[in-house]
Amino acid sequence: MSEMNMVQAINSALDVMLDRDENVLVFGEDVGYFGGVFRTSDGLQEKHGAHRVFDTPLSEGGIAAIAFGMGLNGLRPVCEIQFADYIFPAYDQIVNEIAKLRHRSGGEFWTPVTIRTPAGGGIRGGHHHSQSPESQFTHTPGLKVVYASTPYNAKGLLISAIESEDPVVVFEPKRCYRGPFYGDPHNVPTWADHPDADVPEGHYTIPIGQARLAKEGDECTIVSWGTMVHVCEKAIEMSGASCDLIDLQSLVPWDRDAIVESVSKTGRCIIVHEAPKTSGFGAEMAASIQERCFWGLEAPIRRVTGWDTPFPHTTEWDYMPSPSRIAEAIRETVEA
Amino acid sequence: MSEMNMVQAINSALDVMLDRDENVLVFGEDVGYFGGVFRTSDGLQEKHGAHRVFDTPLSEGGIAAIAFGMGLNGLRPVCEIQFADYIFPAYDQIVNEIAKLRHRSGGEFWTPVTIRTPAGGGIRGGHHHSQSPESQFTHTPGLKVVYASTPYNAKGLLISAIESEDPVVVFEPKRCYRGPFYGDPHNVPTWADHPDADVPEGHYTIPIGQARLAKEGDECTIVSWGTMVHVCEKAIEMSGASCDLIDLQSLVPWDRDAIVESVSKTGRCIIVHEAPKTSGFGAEMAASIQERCFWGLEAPIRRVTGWDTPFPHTTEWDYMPSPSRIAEAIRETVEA
Amino acid sequence: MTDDKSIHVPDAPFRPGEKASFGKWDYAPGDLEKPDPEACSSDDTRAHAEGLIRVLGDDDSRSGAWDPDIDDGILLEGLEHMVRLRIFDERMMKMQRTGKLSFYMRSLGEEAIAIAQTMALQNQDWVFPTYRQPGAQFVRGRDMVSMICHCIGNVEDNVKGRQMPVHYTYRDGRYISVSSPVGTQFSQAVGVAMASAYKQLDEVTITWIGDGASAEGDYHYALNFASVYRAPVILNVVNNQWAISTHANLASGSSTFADRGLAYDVPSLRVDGNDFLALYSTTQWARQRASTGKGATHIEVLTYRAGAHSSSDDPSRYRPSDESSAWPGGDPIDRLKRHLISVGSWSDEKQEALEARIDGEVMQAYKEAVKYGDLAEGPYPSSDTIFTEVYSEVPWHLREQWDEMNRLRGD
Amino acid sequence: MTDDKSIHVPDAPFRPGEKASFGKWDYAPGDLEKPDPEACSSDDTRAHAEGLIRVLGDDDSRSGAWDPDIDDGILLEGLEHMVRLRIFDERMMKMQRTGKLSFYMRSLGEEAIAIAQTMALQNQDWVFPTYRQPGAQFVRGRDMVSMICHCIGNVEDNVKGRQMPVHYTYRDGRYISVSSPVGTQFSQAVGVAMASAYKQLDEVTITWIGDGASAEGDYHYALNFASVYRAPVILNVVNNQWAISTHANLASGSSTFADRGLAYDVPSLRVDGNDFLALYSTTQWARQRASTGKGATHIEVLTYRAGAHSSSDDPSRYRPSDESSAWPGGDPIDRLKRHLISVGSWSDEKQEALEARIDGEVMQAYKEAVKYGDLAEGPYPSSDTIFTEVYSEVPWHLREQWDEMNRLRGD
Ligand SMILES: Cc1ncc(C[n+]2csc(CCOP(=O)(O)OP(=O)(O)O)c2C)c(N)n1
Ligand SMILES: Cc1ncc(C[n+]2csc(CCOP(=O)(O)OP(=O)(O)O)c2C)c(N)n1
Ligand SMILES: [Mg+2]
Ligand SMILES: [Mg+2]
Repeated sequence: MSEMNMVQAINSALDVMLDRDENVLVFGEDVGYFGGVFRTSDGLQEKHGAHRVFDTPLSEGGIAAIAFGMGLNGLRPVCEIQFADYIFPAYDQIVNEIAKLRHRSGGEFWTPVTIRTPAGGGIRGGHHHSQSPESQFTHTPGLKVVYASTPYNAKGLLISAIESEDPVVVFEPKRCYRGPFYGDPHNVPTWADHPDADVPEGHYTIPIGQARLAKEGDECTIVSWGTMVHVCEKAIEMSGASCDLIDLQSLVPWDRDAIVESVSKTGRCIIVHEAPKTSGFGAEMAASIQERCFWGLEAPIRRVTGWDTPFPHTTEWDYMPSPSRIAEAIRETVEA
Repeated sequence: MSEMNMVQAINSALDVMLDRDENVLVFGEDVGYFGGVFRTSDGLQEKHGAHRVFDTPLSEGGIAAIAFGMGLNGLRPVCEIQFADYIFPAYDQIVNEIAKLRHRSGGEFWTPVTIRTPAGGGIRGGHHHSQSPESQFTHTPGLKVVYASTPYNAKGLLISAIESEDPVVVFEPKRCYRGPFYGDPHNVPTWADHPDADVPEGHYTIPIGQARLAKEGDECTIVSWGTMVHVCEKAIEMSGASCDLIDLQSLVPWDRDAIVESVSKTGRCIIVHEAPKTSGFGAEMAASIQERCFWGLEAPIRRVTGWDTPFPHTTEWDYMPSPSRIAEAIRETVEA
Repeated sequence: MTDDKSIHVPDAPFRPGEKASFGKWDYAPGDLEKPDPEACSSDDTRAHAEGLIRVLGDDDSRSGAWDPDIDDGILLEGLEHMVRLRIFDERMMKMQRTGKLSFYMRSLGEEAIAIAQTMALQNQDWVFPTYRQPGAQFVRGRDMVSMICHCIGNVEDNVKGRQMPVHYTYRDGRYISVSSPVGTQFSQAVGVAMASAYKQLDEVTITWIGDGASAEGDYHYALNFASVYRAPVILNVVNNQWAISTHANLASGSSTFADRGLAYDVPSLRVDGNDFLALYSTTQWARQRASTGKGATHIEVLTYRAGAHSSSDDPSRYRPSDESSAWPGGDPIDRLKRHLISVGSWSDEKQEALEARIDGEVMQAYKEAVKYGDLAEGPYPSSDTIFTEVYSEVPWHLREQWDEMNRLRGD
Repeated sequence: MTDDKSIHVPDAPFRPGEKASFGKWDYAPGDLEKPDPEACSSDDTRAHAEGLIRVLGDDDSRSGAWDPDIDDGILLEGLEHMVRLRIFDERMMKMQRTGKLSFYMRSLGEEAIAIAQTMALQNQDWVFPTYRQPGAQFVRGRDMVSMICHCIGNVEDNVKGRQMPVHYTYRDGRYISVSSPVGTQFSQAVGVAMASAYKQLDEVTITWIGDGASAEGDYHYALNFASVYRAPVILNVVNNQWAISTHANLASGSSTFADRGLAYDVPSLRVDGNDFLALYSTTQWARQRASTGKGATHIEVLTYRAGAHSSSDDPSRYRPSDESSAWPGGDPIDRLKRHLISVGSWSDEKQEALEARIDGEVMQAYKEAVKYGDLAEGPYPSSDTIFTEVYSEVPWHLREQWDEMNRLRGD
C-alpha cells in the first residue's frame, strides 16, 4: 500500500494495466509526451513507449472512432477526453457506435473501449470546464458508466473498466484529483492521511455495479457519486442526523440491492448530484427507488442537485449543492 | 379548417411561417428540391425560393452550426435532422453551443434555432431509424423540447417553436405521420376523420409548456407523448379503467400543474414512453411527481417504456410498449 | 430561383424534364503514369487525384501503366461475382415488393467497386463497408442463403433481426458490421488499421464512404488520423453523383474528392469506378503502400448510382429518368464482359449460361432462405435476442426486463 | 521509442534539452504575385497556399505585390493596439498570479493577427474569435475597464461571471462571444455570413481556429458549407505550432494548412502572421472577394505561440524554453516598429513614450476595474445571474429553483 492522490492512483491503474496486458493502449489530447493536462499519464510514454501511450490530434470524435476500431481489432484502448464538457463531439461515436456494436453485429464484433474523462465543477471552470454529463450516457444501452470519488475507487474502477468486455465511460471528479472537497472552497485539504488514499500499488478491482457504503446511519439514506460524496459527508455532520451515505460508484449498472436495503431500513432517501436536476441521474434513482420502496417510504425522495442552468464561473458556490443546502434537505426529510 | 395528416400539417406550419416572416429559412438533407424524405417540405422550395428552402450537405453538425450562426445574425432557421438517430453528430453544437449562447454572452447574443426531427419506432427501422432520444435533450438548460402526437399539435407546436426566442428541438413521431398508431401493426388507419386531423390552414399556436388532456377519467393518470399517446388510448380501453390521459406535448418546460392536478385526483400515475427506461424522461416525471404528490399517492408510479436495449428490427413489436403491456400496468396500479 | 446576391444554392446539373449530357471522360487509359507506390509522395499523385485512372478503354481493350498483371481467370471470377450481385439484388427487390423483406438497397452500376477492390486484397485484410459494398462478401465466400436470411430478418439472420436489411456482418470474411449512420466506419477503419500496425501484422483495412457522407466529420477525422499515424488503410470515397436526392455538388466544390486527400499529405487517386481493372490495380497499389509501412491511400471512385437510393426512394422526382444512360462510365458488367469477349476469353453464350446458372443459384438460395421464415409470416428471431449481446453478460436490469417480457409473452 | 513497423507516432521537431533551429523563411516579400481577388479561382492561389505571403522583409522594408496601399497613420494605430494588448496581457498575468483572476491566456507573439485583420475590415463586419483574438476589441473601441471587469468576473463583468476569463463578448463591436469548446465558432461563422448574404448586406464575417482545433469536425463543416453556399466569410487557421503540448504536426502532414482550402475549391493563402502589413493586405483581399459575392477565403496564418498556452501551462515541460527566439518570424511589434522607424515615421523615443502612456492607461483601467470587485474579495455578479438569460423568459422550474436559492441565501 502506498499513499496516493487521485491523479497518482489513476496513473498507477494505467501503468499496471500497460504492464499486464500488451493490448492496452493509452491515448488522447496531450496524453503522451506531456503526460496529460492533469498529469494522469505522467511518465507512461517514457516507460511504455510512444506506440502505446501517445498524443492525438485535437479531435474527440476521431479519438472515439479510432478507439472503436482498435477495440474491434483486439486491443484495449483507453482514451482520455480532456474535459467531460468536450465529450460531445464524440457523442455519436459513443452512443450510436461503440455502445451498439456487439448487439448490432449479432455478437460477431465488439469493442471494449474505456473512455476516461475529468468531470464536475469546483475549479472555477465556468460553463465549459465544469459539466457533469453522466446522465447523458446512462440512457444508452450497451454502455457502462462509473464515477469515481476517491483514489482507491478511481484506481479499482478504472482497472475494472479496462478489463471489461464492454465499453465503459469513467468519470473522474477533477475537483478531487488532489484532495477531497467538503464544500468549503477556502479549505483545501489534500488526500494525505485520508483512508481512501491508501492504495495498493498493484492490481485490484472494484466490480462495476457495486456501490460503497461510505457512512452508516438509520434515519435517512443519501445516495451520491463523485465530488458530492464528500460534500454529503460534511452535510450529514451538519444535519446532526444519522444517515447511510451510499457512494454509488457505478451508474450503469447500479447497485439497486444496496440502495433498496438501505432505504428499507431508513424509509427516507435523498439523492445528491452536481449536474442539473431535470433528467439528471437522480431522476432515475428517485423513480426506481419509489417503484421498489414505495410502501416503506416515509417521506418523498428528494433531489439536491445543480440548478437547471449552465454552470457558472464566479458564482459556482451558489450553483453546486452546498453542505448547508444538503443538510437542510436532510433535516426536512427526516422530520417529514 | 381542413383535414391534414401530420406531414401536411407540418408542411403547412412551415409554409405559414415562411409567408409571415421573411427571416424564416428551412433547410436540411434532401429538404429543398425533393421536399424531404418524408415530404414535409414538399413544394416549399418552388413556392418560396431556393435561398429560403434548401438542401444541405450530409452533415448534421454543419447544419446545426450554420443554424447557430444564422439565428445569431437575426434569422429564424428551421432545420431538419432526417432521423432523430442522426442528431448526435450535431449534439455538441446543440447542447454546448446553441443552448448556452444567450447565457454565456450575458444576453448579448442568442439564437432562436428550431430543430425538427422525426423520431420513434414502428416503421421497421431497426437500430438506427427508431430511436427516441428526447431525454438526452431535456438535461440541457437553455433548450426547449416538444414532442408532437397529432396533426393539430404538430402544426401548433412547430409554429410556437419557430416563433420562440429560445432554441427548440421538435420531435415528430414518424410512425404517426400518416395515421395514428394504436399498437396493432396490422391495423393501419390514416388520419381521415380523426378529430385532431382537423387543422386550421392559417396561423395558430400551441403554447410551449402546455399539456393536453386527451382523455378524462378518475382512477389513474397516464402521462405520455408522441406515438405512445395513441397506444395508451387503446390500452386504457383494454384495461377497463377510467383514466386521465395526458399528452405532455412539451417536455421542457413541462406542464406540472396539469399533471399534479390529475394525480391529486387519481392518486395513481403511469408514464409511458418508447425510449429505454433508464434515464428516459419518464424518470424525471416519476421523480418529480412523487416529490409533489407523495402524500396523495396510493401506488408507486410505474413506467412502461422501451427496454434498456437498442431498438430491434424484426421484433420491434416486442420492444415498444404494447396496449396489453400498458393495460396490465394500469390494472395492477389501479388494484394496488 | 436564387438571387445571386443572396445565399447561393447550387442546383444539380440536370433535373426531371431536362436532358442529361455528361460528355465523355477527359482521360483515357494510358494518360496517367503509375508512380512507385513505396517511394511516392502525396505530391507525386496530384495528376492522379485530378485526372481519372482508367484501364478499360472505350474500345473495350485494356492498356496503360495501370493495367494490372492478372490473368483472365481472375477477371472471369470478378465477372461472375458482379453478375451474382446484380441478380441477387434483383431478386431481393422483388422480395421487397412482395413484402418478404422490409427494405432494400441495390448496388446497381456500382458492382465492380467492392468486388474488384476486395479481390485485389489478401484474405487477412479487413473490409469495412457501407450498405453499398455487399459484393465483397461474395469475394470472401459468404453463402447467399445466409445473406438472404439477414435481409429477411428471419430466424437464421446472423444479425438476429436487430438491424434493417443490407446491414450485413460476416466475421469469418473479416467483413465488419454495416452501420446506418453514414460515415462512422471511415474513421473507425483507421483504428482497425492502427491495431494491425500495432500488432505488426501484414493486415490492411479497406473502407468506403459516399460522396454525400464525406461531408460528415468522420471523413476529416479519418484522413487526419490516417495521415498522422501512417495507418495501413485504404480510404475510398465512392462518388456516385448522388446522396439520395442531393447532388454531389453539395459535397464538393469544383475540385475532386481525391484532391482532398492531398491536403492531408495522403497520396490520392481518382479511378473510373466502372472499370474493374482500374479498380483492381489502384487497390493493389494502395495495398502495397499500406503493407510496406507507407500508410494510407485515398481513392475517389467515380461512378454513378444507376438505381434508386433504396426501395423507399423514387429518383424520378429529382433527376431525369434516363440520366444513368447518359453516364459516360457505362455498365461495369458489360464493360468487363465485352473486354473478355474481345480478347477471346468469353462469349455472349457463356455469359447467358452464366446468368442462367446464377439465376438458378439465387433462386435456390432464396427458396432455402425463406424456409427459415420471411418477414410477412415469420418465424422471426426470438425476441430473446432483444436482450442478448447488449452487454457481454446480462446485467440485472436487463434480466428483469427480459423476465417481464417473457411474462407478457406467456413464457 | 516507436518501432517503425508498429504505430507511427510523430514527435515534435524539438523537445526540452534539444536545440531548436527552424532556419529562415523560404519566401521573401515579392515572391508571390497578387491575383485579382474577384477573378481568381482556387487553383490560381496554389502558390499562395504553399508559399508564404510577406510584405515586411528581413531588412524591415516593405515591398512586393501584397504591400497594401495604406498610410503610416494606420500602421501607427496598429502599433499602438498591439502595444496595448501586450501590456494589457502582462498586467492580467500579474493579476492572475496574485489571485485577482482565476485564469488567463495571452496573445504573446500573435498580437498582429486579430488587430491587423480587424483593421482591414469594415465596422459592420462580424468578428468571431477564439480566446487568442482579444485584440480585435481594441480595434472596435472597447473600453479596457470593461474587458478587465470581465476577466475578474466582478459585478461589472458583462458576461456576468458565467464564463472563465478571456471569454469576451462585445456586441457593440460585433465581436461575438468566445466559447471554450474549440472549433465550434468556425462553422458557426459560416452561418453568420450566410445570414448577411441572405439579407443582401455588405457584411463579412471573419473567424479563426487554431492549428490544433482544425482537427475538429467543425473545420471540415466550415470549409464545405462555405464553399457550397459561397458564404462571405474569411476562415483563418492560426498555425502557431502548438496546441497546448501537442505539436502542429499532429494536425497536418507535411502539407500546409492553407492547402486544405484548395481541396474545397476555396481560394487559400498562407501569410506571415507576424507581419502586420501582410495580414492587413491578405484580409483586405479576402474581404473584397466576400463582399463582391465571390465567397470564402481560407488563410493560414503562420506564427508562433511565444508564451505558455495559458496561466495553467508550463511549456518548458514539452519544448525548449528558447524555442520562440529561434522562430524566424520574429516579434510582430518589433518588426512593425522597426519598419516605421526605418521610414522615418517613428522613433525609439516615441515608442518608449507610447509604452509609458499605455502602461499608465492600463494601470488606470486596472485600478478602476478592481473598484468593482476582484476575484479574491468580490463583489461578484449576483448569483441571480445564474438564472437569468438561460431562456428568454424564466420558466417555472427555474423560478422555483431560483426561489430556493434565495431562501438558502436568506434573501
Ligand atoms: C448520419 C446520417 N445522416 C443521415 C442519414 C440518412 N441517409 C442514409 S443514406 C443517405 C445518403 C448517403 O449518400 P452517399 O453518402 O452519397 O452514399 P450513397 O447512398 O450514394 O451510396 C442519407 C442522407 C444517415 N443514414 N446517417
Ligand atoms: C472541444 C475541445 N477539446 C479540448 C479542449 C481543451 N483545449 C483548450 S485549448 C486546446 C488547444 C488548442 O490549440 P490550438 O487550436 O492550436 O489553439 P492555440 O491555443 O494554439 O491558440 C485544448 C486541447 C477544448 N477547449 N475544446
Ligand atoms: Mg452517393
Ligand atoms: Mg495552436
